[in-house]
Amino acid sequence: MTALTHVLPYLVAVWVFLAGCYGLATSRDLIHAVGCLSVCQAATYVLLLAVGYRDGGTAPVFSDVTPGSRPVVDPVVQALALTDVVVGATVTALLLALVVQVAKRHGTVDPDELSELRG
Amino acid sequence: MTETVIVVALLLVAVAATAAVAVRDPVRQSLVLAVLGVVLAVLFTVLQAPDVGLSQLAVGSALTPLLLLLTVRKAKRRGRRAERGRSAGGDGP
Amino acid sequence: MHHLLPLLVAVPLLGAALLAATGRHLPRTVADGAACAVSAGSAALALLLLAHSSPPLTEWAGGWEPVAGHSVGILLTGDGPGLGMAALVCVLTLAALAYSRRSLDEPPHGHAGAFPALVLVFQAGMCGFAIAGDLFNAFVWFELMSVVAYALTGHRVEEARAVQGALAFAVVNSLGAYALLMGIALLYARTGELALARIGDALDAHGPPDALVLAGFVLVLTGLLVKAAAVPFQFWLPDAHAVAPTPVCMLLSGVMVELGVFGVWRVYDTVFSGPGGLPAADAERVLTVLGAATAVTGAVMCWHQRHIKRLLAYSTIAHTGLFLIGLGTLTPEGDDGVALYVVGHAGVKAALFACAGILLDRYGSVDEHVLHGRARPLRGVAVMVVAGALGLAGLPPFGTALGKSFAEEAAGGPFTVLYVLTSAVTAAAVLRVAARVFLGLGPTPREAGGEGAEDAYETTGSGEEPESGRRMARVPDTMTAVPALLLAGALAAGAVPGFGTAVARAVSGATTAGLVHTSVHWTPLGVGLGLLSSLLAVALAAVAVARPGRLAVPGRALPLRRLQSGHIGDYVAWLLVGTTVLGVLALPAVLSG
Amino acid sequence: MRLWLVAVGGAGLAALLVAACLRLPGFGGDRHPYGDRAVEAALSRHTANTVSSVTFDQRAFDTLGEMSILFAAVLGSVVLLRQTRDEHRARPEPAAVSRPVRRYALLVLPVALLTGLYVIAHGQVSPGGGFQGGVVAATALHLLYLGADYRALERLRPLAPYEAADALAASSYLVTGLAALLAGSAFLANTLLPYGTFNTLASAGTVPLLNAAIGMEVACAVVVLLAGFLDQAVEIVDEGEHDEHAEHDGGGKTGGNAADGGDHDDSGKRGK
Repeated sequence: MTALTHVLPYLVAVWVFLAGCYGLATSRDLIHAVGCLSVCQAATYVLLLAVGYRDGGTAPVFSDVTPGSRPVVDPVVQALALTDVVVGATVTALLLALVVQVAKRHGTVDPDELSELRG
Repeated sequence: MTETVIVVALLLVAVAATAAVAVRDPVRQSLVLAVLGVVLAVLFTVLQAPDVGLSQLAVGSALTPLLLLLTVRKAKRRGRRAERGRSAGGDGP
Repeated sequence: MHHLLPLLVAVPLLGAALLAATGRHLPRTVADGAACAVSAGSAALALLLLAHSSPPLTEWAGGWEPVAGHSVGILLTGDGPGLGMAALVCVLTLAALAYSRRSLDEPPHGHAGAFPALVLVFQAGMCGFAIAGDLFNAFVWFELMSVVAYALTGHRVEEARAVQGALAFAVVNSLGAYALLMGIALLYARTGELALARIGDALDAHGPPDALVLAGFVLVLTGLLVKAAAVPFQFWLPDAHAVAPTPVCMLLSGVMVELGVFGVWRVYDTVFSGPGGLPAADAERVLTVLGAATAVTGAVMCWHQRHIKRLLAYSTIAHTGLFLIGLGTLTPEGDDGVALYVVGHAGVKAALFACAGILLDRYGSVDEHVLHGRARPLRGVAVMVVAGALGLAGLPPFGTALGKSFAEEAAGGPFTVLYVLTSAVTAAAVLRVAARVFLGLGPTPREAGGEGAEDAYETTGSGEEPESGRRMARVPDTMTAVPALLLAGALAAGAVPGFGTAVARAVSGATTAGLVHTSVHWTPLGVGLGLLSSLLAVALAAVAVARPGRLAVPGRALPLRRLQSGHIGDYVAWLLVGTTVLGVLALPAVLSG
Repeated sequence: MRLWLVAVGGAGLAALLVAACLRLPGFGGDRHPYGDRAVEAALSRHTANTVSSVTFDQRAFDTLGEMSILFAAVLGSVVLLRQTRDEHRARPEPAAVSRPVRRYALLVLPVALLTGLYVIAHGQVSPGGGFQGGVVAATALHLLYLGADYRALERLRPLAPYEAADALAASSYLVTGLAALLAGSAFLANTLLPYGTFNTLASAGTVPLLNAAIGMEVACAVVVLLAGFLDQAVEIVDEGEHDEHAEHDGGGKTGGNAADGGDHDDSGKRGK
């Protein structure tokens, strides 16, 4: 492997995270902002799985691989990411439920027009 | 070989994520997010994480965009009265 | 005994699940009563475990006891501070549930069990976080308490402000949680472990800190400090606290924010305090600088509020800053002081929020100007607000005073001045409110509204709907009994001899394995400083009430107020700046290493 | 002002993270102490899918927390999306669905549902498990919306039982954990059942039980969540909304190309 591919996955995760943050900070639409937040979340999965990868490794499932015959990638990070993917979606749903109510009560989803809580 | 696939998948993820942020219209964004979900699922599978890939495929490409679209539908319907007379904030056809 | 540790989480969760399953068919009183019973049961369990927490209890969830020093399971740590926080959480949840029985509006049809169930899940999340000994597990409970808190904050969906505040809270805290998860991933990449103590060991084995350790530290701390509402991560807090239902405010301000501080202490102490972590000087710089900025910002903003709940929210920020400074001393005395301060503060602040809730339910407003002189009949509440304010100021023998005196002695020098001033200003703001609202002192403030830039950056307290759905003709007894008991608890924390020493022993049992015993008792200097800040508070409040024009110079604090723009994009931008500030403050650790 | 802050903060964070990335062990490295121990522990408990072993056995306490987040998010969304006093329901009229669409949907529905259940059931053996299968099964149910219409979906999906089942699934996970504690072991210890034969459905002790509880929890949770949003988008109206059957954006514009076809409903389907 070249030097670049040694860090590329991490750099991609960082890029995705920062892109999501940028989108969140400059968003003109709360629904779009929630979408950006889920982009940030995706970055954490990429980082976790990249950390757990092992060259030449196979999936840590021994239904058709004899244990010990091949190296396997780290199952722990996969378990962490797997549960978080589903849970992240429900958290997104909760945020969207709040956005729905904001749209109802304020008549807009543009954060620039929400000016009640100040000072 | 595997290495090339991983690099390509990673670059696709980076591009899709950037697009998902850059697309400002929430309807189009949710479609880009669906694409991002699929690309992520592919990446996870080549990273030998089929469990996570499956999860991501179900959630990222179906559930999240669907929720976003439903929210857009509700919000736009609601907001229309307020926005009448103005150009409909960036999501006009 | 240690097998019972997971029950602190399991019991409230089971109660919540059963409540949610049957909530449709239960009358409200039964649902509320059941929730109170579950909460009281877990409080008893927490206190029982706390009594047995020396030496610290450890439990491997799932029975995965370590083999040859390594385990694949999750470690739960039942030491003094952890179980102490858990007990505080349980007691305060019980208080909030008891208070909410009469204060909240009839729940929507078919959702009688939803609110108490959510509160119980909240309790479970906070208890889980308090006893977590595993970094990812801590993240899970952290996320759980955040998610429930968003839902509870936005509970009154009819109110425009409530949903907006809840959304800001949710976005900022979610982003903080993702930063925390990134930090966990980085630390896992370096060490290959998730248990806190193991990560610490592995970092030490790797050698002096480098950029990776720094990034891990910054990201993990970002998540925790967002929760603790340290400057510049604090913007979500006033927005959320001003709009959440009162019982939720009691929990948010009383323990959830403090759990962020606790998390900082736990993570620094077990992961980053070794030679492979962050040198003490750098950690000290990070915590004290942020703490001082937080205390000053909180105090200034607190003084300039007229929305009573928002005012209390800012005073929480100010006190969080004081906690961070105390921790930043990295001495056992500082830790003991902060632990006691947190206990006292929880009682006082929850009681004050409960009183604000009574005002809202009785008069339909929490605006200092609108309520001017209107609350004269509520004598009991007036006494409690004044007592709470003096508790904030640190008047002996409140628990806050004893804790504060220890923390400020440990911090020393200019920080002592900061401690005195911050607590005096926040207390003075509350006293000012009490004088105007309950006694009708001072000139009647003119109605503000539409007068230029100053008013545009002010959140008034009018236009809030009473949480009970209608204005109450008289205040139910439970609603006054709860704050009274909380205040009595805060008083007892300082007045009961031996309580302070017991807290100190619980803390030192965790940090120094019980080797160093500090005995916590009143010192002449501590009493003097406590009296000084109380006097200062009374004087400030008196001047503010008698001569409103003299102290209310709006222009000076305006730049600070403009920052609190209510705009989610701004809050996220400040979060990014905050990570950079954290990185810069901790940078010398890497450069010198 | 905000852009400046973002620029400063973003640049600082980027510098920090990139510096950290350069210090990370190279991608694909061979050092995974926890991972190696986890694989060993999984094999010792006859769990072919190591990830399931980590999720439902070794770190089952984490999963308890994740499940609670799910539970709380659903409960919270139900509370947040409730019908408030100033709103009323508008019954959507049944609408005609073209025959190929209906056939396709009704054909795919059982297949997708079965796939979901299969994925849940084989969690301890092959990739999959409660989290993934639950989402698949719940989303499959919403094909009904595509194939028939909203009212058919509502008839097949009375919400109350799903909400109750969601809570009961959470309780059963907890009760399984408590049973181990009562049996004299630790909370959530996998000691109740025999570990069975490696690579069969009845292997891995309590893992299949917890897996099933999670599958049910996730499926019910997703159904309830989608129902809440569909209700808001289709049924609940307040004074501020007018029936805009003639307007074509939002749902209407994207109806045809939504990724999974679940949200095909557009204004044509709504009555006045």
